[in-house]
Amino acid sequence: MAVTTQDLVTFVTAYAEVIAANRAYLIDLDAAIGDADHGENLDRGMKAAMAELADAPDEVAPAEVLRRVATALVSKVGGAAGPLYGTAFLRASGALRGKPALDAPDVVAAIGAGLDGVVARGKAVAGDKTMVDAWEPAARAAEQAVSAGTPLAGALAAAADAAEEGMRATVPLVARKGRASYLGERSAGHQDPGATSTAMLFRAMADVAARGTGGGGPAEPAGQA
Amino acid sequence: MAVTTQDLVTFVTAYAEVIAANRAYLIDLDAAIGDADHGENLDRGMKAAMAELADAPDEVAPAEVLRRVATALVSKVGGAAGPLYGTAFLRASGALRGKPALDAPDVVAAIGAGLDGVVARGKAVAGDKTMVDAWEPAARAAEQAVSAGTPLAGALAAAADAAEEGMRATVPLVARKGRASYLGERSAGHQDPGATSTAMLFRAMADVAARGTGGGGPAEPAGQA
Amino acid sequence: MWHGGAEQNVDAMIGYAVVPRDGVRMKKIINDPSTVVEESLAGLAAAHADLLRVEFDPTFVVRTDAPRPGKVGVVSGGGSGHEPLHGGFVGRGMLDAACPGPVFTSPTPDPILAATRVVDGGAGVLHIVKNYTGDVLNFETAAELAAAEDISVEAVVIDDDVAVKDSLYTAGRRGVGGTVLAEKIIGAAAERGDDLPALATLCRRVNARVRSMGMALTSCTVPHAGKPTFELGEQEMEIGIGIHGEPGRERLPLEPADAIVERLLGPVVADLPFGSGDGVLLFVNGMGGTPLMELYLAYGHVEKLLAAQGITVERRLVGNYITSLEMQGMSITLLKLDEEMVELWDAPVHTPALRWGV
Amino acid sequence: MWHGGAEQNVDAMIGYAVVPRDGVRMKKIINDPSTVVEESLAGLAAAHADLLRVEFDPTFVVRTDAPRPGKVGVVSGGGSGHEPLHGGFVGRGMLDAACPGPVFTSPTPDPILAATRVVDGGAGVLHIVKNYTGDVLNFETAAELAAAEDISVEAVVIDDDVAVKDSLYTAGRRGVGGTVLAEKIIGAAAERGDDLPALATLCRRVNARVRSMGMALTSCTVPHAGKPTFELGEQEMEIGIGIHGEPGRERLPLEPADAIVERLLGPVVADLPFGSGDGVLLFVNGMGGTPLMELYLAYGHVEKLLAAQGITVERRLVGNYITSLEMQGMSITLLKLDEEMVELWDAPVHTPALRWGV
Ligand SMILES: Nc1ncnc2c1ncn2[C@@H]1O[C@H](COP(=O)(O)OP(=O)(O)O)[C@@H](O)[C@H]1O
Ligand SMILES: Nc1ncnc2c1ncn2[C@@H]1O[C@H](COP(=O)(O)OP(=O)(O)O)[C@@H](O)[C@H]1O
Ligand SMILES: [Mg+2]
Ligand SMILES: [Mg+2]
Ligand SMILES: [Mg+2]
Ligand SMILES: [Mg+2]
Repeated sequence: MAVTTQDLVTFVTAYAEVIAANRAYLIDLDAAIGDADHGENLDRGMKAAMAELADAPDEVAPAEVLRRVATALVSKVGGAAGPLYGTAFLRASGALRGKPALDAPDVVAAIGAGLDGVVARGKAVAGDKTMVDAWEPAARAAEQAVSAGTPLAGALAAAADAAEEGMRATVPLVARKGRASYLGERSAGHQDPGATSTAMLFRAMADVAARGTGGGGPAEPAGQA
Repeated sequence: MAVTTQDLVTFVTAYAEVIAANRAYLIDLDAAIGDADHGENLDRGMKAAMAELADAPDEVAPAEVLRRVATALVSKVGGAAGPLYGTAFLRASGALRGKPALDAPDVVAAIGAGLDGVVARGKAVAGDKTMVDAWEPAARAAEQAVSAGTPLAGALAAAADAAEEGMRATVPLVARKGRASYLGERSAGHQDPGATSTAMLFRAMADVAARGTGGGGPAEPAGQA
Repeated sequence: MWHGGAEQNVDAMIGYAVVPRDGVRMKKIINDPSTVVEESLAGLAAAHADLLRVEFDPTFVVRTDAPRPGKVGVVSGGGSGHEPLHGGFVGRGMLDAACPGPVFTSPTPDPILAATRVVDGGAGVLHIVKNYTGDVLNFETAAELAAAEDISVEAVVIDDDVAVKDSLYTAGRRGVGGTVLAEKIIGAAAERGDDLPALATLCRRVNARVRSMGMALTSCTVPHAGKPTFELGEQEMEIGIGIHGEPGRERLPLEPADAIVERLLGPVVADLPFGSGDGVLLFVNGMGGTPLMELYLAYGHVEKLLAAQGITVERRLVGNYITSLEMQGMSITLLKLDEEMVELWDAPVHTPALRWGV
Repeated sequence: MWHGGAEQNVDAMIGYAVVPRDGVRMKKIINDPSTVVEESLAGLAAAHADLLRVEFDPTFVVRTDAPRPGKVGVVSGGGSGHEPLHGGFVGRGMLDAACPGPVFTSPTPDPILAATRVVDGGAGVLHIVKNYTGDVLNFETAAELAAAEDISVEAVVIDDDVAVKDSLYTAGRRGVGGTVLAEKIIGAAAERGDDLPALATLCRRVNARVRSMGMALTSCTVPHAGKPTFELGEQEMEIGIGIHGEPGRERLPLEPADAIVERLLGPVVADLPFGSGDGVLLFVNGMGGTPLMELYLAYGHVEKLLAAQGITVERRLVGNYITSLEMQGMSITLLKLDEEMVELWDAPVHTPALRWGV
């Protein structure tokens, strides 16, 4: 059950849709402890990513899909999230270089590389109330599940659950990195916007994986009203 | 029943009190069709007038009382009302020059001189939605009453009634002079602040006249709870 | 018929203007409405002691080097709350003195007379007066008093606001944005040595060629009133306002910047009228609370509209220069330039609010 | 857990940022939140074509005479909404280029790299970066890319906001008012011919000697968000805010100006610390919607407080120079001067927002 270029495009598309749908929500989260732009920035970036992919020939490699997303994010998002997500996608792309399709360990490696990119650029550790608080448990859960032989869809579902748990766990934290850190104690009691958009990333991944196997046209949403 | 210097001081004091009590009300009226300062300006001016009178020796002439009020108004009020009321008091003072006490025709002459001063400076005519709309009927009523032999207290009561009627009649008018004229048609439906403060002036005069005869300490408010 | 009455105790009223009794404060960086003008002027004087000093009894702002022998003194003034107008325009190449009254209340004759005396260098004094009944009457009285002291005074009244329908029988148009341009141009002409009649003539010429119109997104709060002068809905704006927080000619639903600009520019251009081939000074002014991001955006659209009509913007000024306290909004002023006005506009000026060439 | 979801139609979302669907407009003179930055920059370019031009793909503001051979290029940038910072400081004696991102969002590396290339006159380029994660990361990437093209770049990070408790483990302090002073002083030093290492050293020295703190009376509305970033009661203020409309360290009841000033000045003075005998540049800055009347009033009180501590105000700047859209509020910045800094502050500057000596 290999992950194809088309699967990645489907995933990126799904993520762009989630971000567009939650643009205002992410702005609101950022307004509470930041500067009210996270949803706007990511939405602009994911729309640019979709434009980059629109003219991608079918035969591009999975790494190229992620590289294009990375380029779009780096050059269109700005702020803290632009370089962080941009680096994540770039490192993930690097981890997949030369692979025509991906197996579960490849996906785990890409996720791990993405996390490493975020940490390398942002220097945040778990508990700082940043997107790392969602990335790190998600990467760990995916890796453990795949190591334990869980199929990819299940592993990504576990990763998405872990990311959402990490996201919720940011609420009581006092921020030590990013704009929320300027608030000091007042940052506690609010959910981190970056951790939220990261949880959305993993949920989009899991949803696409759950919908079906690689290849073919746009996946049909499964189990929806 | 001559009007003495002390009566004039009592009248000025009463007017200062009315203005202080209605400061916010006059500001509100001016906010609607002007710049929200009429109450503040007159209150500042009448307080200054009271300070000018505080050290007036008992033997000053009535004309001197009004001259001091005029000086205080001219030098402390500013805006349109300062020069207009200032000129009114100055001209009234001029009309009384050399008189140790006033009879009813003197009071009528002073009121008429005051109105002439307002008109000379402001060039407004009745119906322009200004203080002239209260001054003019008041002066006319006082003059007619005194000519008809009405005692001063009654004449001033008639003047005050006429001023208040003139004041109310400004409501539907479209302003042609002063700041309210900038509003054009939108000035209709609001009572003119200057006509209101002029009506207060005549009511204060009538009240003081009604309280008693000349001479003696501060008049006791009559017929109050 | 009116609220309260003589029976209320006047003592209870004293101090009303100070901190309101219930402890309610305004969204302003001030201490006390009754001292806000003087405290602000003290700060101006402290910050710009090289250019000006402030006298307090009576209150006026004056150049440190006044009087300048042989130079006509240029004096303006009016209510406070329009900063930087007028105090921020005192200095080399602009005003010799400014007389700030209480907020939105024209000064009395005393400070105008005092300032006139101090800046008279023997060549007389020009009063630049915005057309408001209060300003005109108080400057008039001051000029009479100055004349009695043998100081030659000429007064020019600025009335550039096209929002006000003009008529022989009304108070006429207000003086607004054109005042800033007149003060700069006349200040420069005085600095180069023009005599009093020439300055008065030039100032009238500037006034004859300048037109303005303004709008508000929000009201403003006069400190001693303690609440907004008018209430404007979240989705409303006022078109045709002046600079005293007074309501305008019309209340309309909010519109995009381009539409707002067209509402203001149309009447301005039509009034003079400005036409193809004209070179103009375009002044896009904020009402005090409008950020530069918005003013430059508006500026760009005005310039485009003018270009389409063959009108060339030869000089420009963009910023909050003649304001209504913290009001959000803007005004557009056009001055039809000639060569002399361009030269005088470009001449060196060194004041707290405008500076170039020095 | 989050609102909406993938099942919503993305097409319905496109254009959300344009005029909100229910026709609700903001109290701003803008056309469309998605084009506000570009339209405003177009206006800036139109108004100041003698000083600068604006490139749009990618977006940056640059001096008309760039590159200047042999002169170090000075580049700054960051989110928009702080006008006149940074675009209004492009010109002679200050910035060679500015890179404005979307409102409150740091620019991406592309415009920073493009601006860096355009202003490099062979002597390298200094990046003046305000300390925000986004700004630092994007400037970092641009600098790496420039280095790969053999352009020497040095970056200096400004972090002068004492409201933020500093620590090794946090994002550190924000760059606020000190940035304006650094840009002026470094711009002058670059103009006189200082080389890149010298400029970087001087800029770090300025940063080491400058401290700031700010407060807000009102929130501001980010155009694409369409509503105020935070809700502040009628009788409340925020102390310790930055310049992105973010809430501050504390919410307090409104206070008189003198008390507000003391709240800001105390921590600023204590932090460096500034002390008796120091000569300082005092910068009283408005947050965008605060009128000069209030800023001068505050200035007067600050100067008095400093004098009482033996601190002399040798230079000053009063106005809205580094702002948060239309926010009402202020910040106080103190820079401990030395002779060289005074000389560089006084050096000629000609930009849209700061001009003297030219
Ligand atoms: N140093 C960091 N490491 C990891 N994530 C970070 C860091 N700084 C900020 N973030 C994340 O970025 C998010 C904010 O992104 P965004 O609002 O787009 O940028 P900005 O703060 O520049 O406005 C935060 O919610 C946080 O999750
Ligand atoms: N030309 C005029 N003639 C007579 N009264 C006038 C004239 N102009 C204005 N007024 C009166 O002055 C009042 C306003 O006074 P005030 O608010 O103190 O002055 P300002 O308009 O300068 O703020 C108006 O309500 C009107 O009655
Ligand atoms: Mg943000
Ligand atoms: Mg008034
Ligand atoms: Mg007034
Ligand atoms: Mg941001």
